[in-house]
Amino acid sequence: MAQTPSNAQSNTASPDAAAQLDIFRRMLRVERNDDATRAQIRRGRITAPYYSARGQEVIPSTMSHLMTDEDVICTIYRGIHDMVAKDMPLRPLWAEICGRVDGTCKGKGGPMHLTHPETGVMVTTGIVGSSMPIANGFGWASLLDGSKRVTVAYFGDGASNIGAFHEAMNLASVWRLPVIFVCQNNGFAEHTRYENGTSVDLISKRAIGYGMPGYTVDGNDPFDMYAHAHVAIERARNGEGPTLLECKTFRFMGHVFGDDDSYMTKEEKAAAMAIDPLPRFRQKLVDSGVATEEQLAELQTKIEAEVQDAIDFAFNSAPPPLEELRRDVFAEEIPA
Amino acid sequence: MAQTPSNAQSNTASPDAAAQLDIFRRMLRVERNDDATRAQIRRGRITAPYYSARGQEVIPSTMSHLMTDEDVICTIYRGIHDMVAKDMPLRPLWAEICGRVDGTCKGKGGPMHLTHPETGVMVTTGIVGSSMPIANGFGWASLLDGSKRVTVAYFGDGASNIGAFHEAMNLASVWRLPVIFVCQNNGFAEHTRYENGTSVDLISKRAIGYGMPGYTVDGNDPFDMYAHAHVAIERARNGEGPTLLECKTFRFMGHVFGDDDSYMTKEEKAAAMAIDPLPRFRQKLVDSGVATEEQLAELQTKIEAEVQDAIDFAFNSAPPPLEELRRDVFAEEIPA
Amino acid sequence: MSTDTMEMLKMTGQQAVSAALFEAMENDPKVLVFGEDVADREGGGVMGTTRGLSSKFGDLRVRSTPIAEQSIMGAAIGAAMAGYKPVAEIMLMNFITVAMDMIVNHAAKLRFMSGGQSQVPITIRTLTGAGWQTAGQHSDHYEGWFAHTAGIKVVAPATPADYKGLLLSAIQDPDPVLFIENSRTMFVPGEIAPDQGPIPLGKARIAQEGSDVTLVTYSGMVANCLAAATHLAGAGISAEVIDLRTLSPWDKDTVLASVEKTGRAIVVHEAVRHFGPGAEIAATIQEDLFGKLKAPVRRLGAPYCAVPFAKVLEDAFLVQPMDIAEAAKELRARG
Amino acid sequence: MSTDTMEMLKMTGQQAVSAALFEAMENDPKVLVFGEDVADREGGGVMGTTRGLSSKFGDLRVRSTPIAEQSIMGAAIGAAMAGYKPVAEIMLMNFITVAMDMIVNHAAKLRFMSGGQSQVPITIRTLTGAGWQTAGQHSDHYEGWFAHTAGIKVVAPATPADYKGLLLSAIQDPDPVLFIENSRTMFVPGEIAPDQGPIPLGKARIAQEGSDVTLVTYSGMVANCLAAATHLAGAGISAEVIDLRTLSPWDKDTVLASVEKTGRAIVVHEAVRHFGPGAEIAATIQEDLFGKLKAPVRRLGAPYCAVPFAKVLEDAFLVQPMDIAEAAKELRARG
Ligand SMILES: Cc1ncc(C[n+]2csc(CCOP(=O)(O)OP(=O)(O)O)c2C)c(N)n1
Ligand SMILES: Cc1ncc(C[n+]2csc(CCOP(=O)(O)OP(=O)(O)O)c2C)c(N)n1
Ligand SMILES: [Mg+2]
Ligand SMILES: [Mg+2]
Repeated sequence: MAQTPSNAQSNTASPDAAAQLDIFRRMLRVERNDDATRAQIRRGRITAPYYSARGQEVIPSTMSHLMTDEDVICTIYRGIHDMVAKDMPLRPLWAEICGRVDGTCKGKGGPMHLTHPETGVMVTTGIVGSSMPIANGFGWASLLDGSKRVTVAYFGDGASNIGAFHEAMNLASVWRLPVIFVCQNNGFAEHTRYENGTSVDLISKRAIGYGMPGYTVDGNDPFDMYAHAHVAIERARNGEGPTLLECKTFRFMGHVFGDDDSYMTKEEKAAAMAIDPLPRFRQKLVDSGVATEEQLAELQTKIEAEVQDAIDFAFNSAPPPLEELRRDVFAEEIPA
Repeated sequence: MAQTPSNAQSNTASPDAAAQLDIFRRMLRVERNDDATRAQIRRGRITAPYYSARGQEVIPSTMSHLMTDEDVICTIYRGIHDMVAKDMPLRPLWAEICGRVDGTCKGKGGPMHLTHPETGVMVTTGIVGSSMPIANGFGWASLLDGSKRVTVAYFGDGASNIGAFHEAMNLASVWRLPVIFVCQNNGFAEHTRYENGTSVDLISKRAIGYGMPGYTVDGNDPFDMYAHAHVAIERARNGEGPTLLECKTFRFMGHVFGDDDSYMTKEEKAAAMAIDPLPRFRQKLVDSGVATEEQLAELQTKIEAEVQDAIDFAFNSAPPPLEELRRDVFAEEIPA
Repeated sequence: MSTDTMEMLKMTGQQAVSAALFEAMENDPKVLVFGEDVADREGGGVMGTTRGLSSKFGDLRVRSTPIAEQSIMGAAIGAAMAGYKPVAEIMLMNFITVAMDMIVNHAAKLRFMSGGQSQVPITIRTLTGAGWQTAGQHSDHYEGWFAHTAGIKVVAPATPADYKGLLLSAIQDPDPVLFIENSRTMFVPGEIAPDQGPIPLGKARIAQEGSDVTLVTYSGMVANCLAAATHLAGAGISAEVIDLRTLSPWDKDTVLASVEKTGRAIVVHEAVRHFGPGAEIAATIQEDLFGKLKAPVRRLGAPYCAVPFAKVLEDAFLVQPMDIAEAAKELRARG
Repeated sequence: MSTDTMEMLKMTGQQAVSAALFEAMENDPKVLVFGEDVADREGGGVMGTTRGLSSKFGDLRVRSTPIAEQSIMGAAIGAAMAGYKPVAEIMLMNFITVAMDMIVNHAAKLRFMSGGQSQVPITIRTLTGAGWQTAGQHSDHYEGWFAHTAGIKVVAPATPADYKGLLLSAIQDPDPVLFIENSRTMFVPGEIAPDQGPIPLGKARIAQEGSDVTLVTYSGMVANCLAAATHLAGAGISAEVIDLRTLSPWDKDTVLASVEKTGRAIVVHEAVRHFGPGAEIAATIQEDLFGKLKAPVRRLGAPYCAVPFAKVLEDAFLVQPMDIAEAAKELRARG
């Protein structure tokens, strides 16, 4: 795909075999975890709203492969794939989704506010657009620290129409911040089709208005993602400033668990699912000799065990005590 | 000037003699009124903050010349020139600035919130960026009414960096609203130089991100202004949607009355004032035979008399009664 | 046929809102409905509340918007000033935080700042309420902010009849109205007359008569107060439940008359108690009925924290019927 | 040399704020200052409050921003979570309306929602206050909104010493603090010790002792209360003036002790009275001191309207010393 607006150069870096395998590992971890989450919801064991990112695995898996452990992300309600791809441990993730005291946020944040600084998951927001201005703060801190840390802000196509997007893009550019704005363009904002809310054919064109490079990338293709993510990360790391990556993809499960998809045609959904990036990439790995069927099956078994372990851990964890309402409001506990 | 980004066509309409004279009349009315306002402030007779637009006369004078009486504007704290150019009567304007009961807002709004629906001055806001989203509502109303009414949203270069700008531009484009976004780019946002707050060399380039035509215009040249304003207004009137006009200009009096200009060099200010659009255009009118010296002197006398009459009227008007605190909060008066 | 003799319908608050929107759009061509996903192309709203409107009234009067609450409110304000009556939806109350300038600095002030020349007859519909584990950014009750803002009315119904009647009034009101839908109670069916008409803003409703203590409340907490009243009745305490319906301006007369009668008052809301809207009501009662109260005015609201995710915490966050009943017993015990 | 024996300096609140910023940046390399026009290239702030900081501490720690309050607050939050202590300036309080999401949904909640993993030690400095004829969109007091928001502290000093001492504490506080500067009083000189250090948040100051009535206030209205107290002294009424200094959390102990002593209380603020912050204080006093009050708790605040432009209206909008004195006399007359 890689439609590039006029201000962008072409990008050619390509993942080697190990990189491909690592990207696939992350994708599979995301997908297996998502599958298990939906299964638990169907069984009535999880009651929270769930925004599946099934279909969008390539984007954070490729980004995360290229990020170091110091690099951080700011993400959104539809962001569990971003966290799992960033290798956030599954036990505290599941415990959080189940509202348990061993959750990464002690059960107080839930799936929309998962946080795990150790793996660089700094903010998860439920407010459309709000990941971006906050990401700039981490970018500024990198400059102040004199560190090479890169910050990735994830957001959706619909979010590109809200004020926070604009303000964040402009500030990042004026201040040359090491931030990468990764728009996961799945073609819909809740029930609204891209073109009914967004005034430009390519979101990447908006980068022109910020004097920033912008690329439209096939977000379902790890090679195209890799090439562009590589350029963006290098740019940020070298102090050359921010980049906007518009990564085209599709969400297979609608906006929120239970969504009836009435606002899209069966055909377009079927067409999107027919090119499901996960089996496609898996096949490619086997065909190109990067991995054997056995290797991949083993990987899958390992991941499934990790997921099952996390589920068991979560459901064995206790609900948080009521005192938690008085804790973490401020650093100092609120007296009873 | 007319640097046009890639998505814009070239514009060639030109004002005839009558049009030139009318534009000049509006400019002179703006300038004489501004001069008188500053004189009254210096004499201590007006205490409100005043944001002079001296130097920016061409922009609203040309726009207003091309607007009909039905067309409306939404403007900002630095917007008295926009109103005077729109032929708002000076008596209620002055009474308002002086906080008198005969003011257009009964003395309750003051210079930052002047309103005069009869001449199409619908909103004056003191919040940077806020003229634009409201202008869209008037644009929507034109579509609903099936009318040809055009709405102009005035704002500054600094305002192009705030979220409201972005949201308004996007909505106007998606809905094809008959709104013209007129950015009066005077090179500064309070004390901040354009390039220190704005990430793109031409604000008109931002139009690309909204699938909207955008032009950078010499806002001090009535001919360049006319050509582009004409296209934008025709476009809006014909139901073809919004346009962004970036009009380059300079504010001669700093941000607010009393500003010491320490953030700019003496040279750049002198250079800008050396090409003061008012005497330049005046000279051109005479040189090209559009008007004689006598005609223009007579025009000036007439305008000065109008201004003086307004000043006298204002200072003879009473302050508003205290009951006004309970009126106009809601349609129904608040009981004492 | 008068309302009394007509057979009552069963309807949820959501259906009542939908009915009001249909009726208002039908009766007044100036009424507009817009917001994220509200048109039928987008399924008529994420909750389906506006379903059918765009098909009936056309895409120009019923419009889905981009995700851009400032521009939603701005368009509402401009269209209102141009003579329309826009009903703008902010999907959830927390999202109103990105549109505060438009509402507070503009919608609420333009009539005053223009000396009466401008009017902004908009209705802002928004949904909120804890209880669905949507956590810290999807369930807040911020009505206190708007009650404190001069120039905007705040309406928060509790019954299907009120959802319809108050929304009809809000839409026709010449000034901005914030119309708050509560997510716990809005989908619960209740009785409503088939011809339910406008119900005046600013008038409270005595949801239950009583003589020992007055529970002053609104929105989702009316249900909890009624449950508490039932419990209290069993304990020999007669509670009067006042559903304010409109928080600003609130019906001081009805509240003061009731508290003068009972001598005891508890103000109950879902919003955080600290500097919450209940404080205004408590402060007014003590001022106007000084010396006539048998006990101090109590306030119950959410604790000072964000809405928590875990169900057990969320339940503790919300004022429960037993919290109210206990407070009433305590007051009764004091005098 | 201790403070007592040191010669006091004369300084305005603005100079005190400037001094605190210099000291905080000097002592802690993690402190950052940013906002519109704050760097010296832009004149060190429109009011000059931050003048000299960028020249001394460099352009990376002291930064002018575009006009984009959401992105100002966002950058503050991110930098704070990354270990810095940003002091972000929102030029005037009305402009905070475009940054409410960042402050309310994020800064105030991130510690809680993350179960204590995140911390957001930011200070938001902002200026406001009527009296300069800047009218409806440049002089509002919205502190009530933030007092009602769990997870953010609200500080509003009234003297140069407090401007410095409280700002030093706000900057070092591990949580978000809204620091409100009042435009009528901030440029008035007053006494301050040359080595004025941090003053703890949440502790009120008895600005004047008295025995007949307690005036509870903060920010710009401290001056008006002191003027009222002087007038009242002439009329034989001894007023105690409590300057809260921190509105949230407010110093309940000091207020209750005073009102228990005087038996009468008036809460005074510049914000609109209706659903204003004074209600919380009044409601608390009546609850905790029920039966011990000689008169109802009174509240004085701005009328229910936008800040008007005309001087005569603006004067009437603001609570004046004589309004306070009259209210005190009335209370005294009641019992
Ligand atoms: C400010 C704000 N407005 C509205 C919403 C409700 N909402 C939640 S997700 C969503 C759609 C976002 O679409 P997009 O940015 O494309 O992300 P996606 O969900 O497709 O990943 C909306 C409107 C919100 N969370 N925040
Ligand atoms: C939201 C908001 N932030 C800050 C301000 C303070 N302010 C008033 S004018 C101004 C500069 C605006 O610059 P620009 O848009 O270029 O317009 P100009 O004044 O140059 O005409 C600023 C920052 C404001 N009024 N509103
Ligand atoms: Mg999307
Ligand atoms: Mg400017």
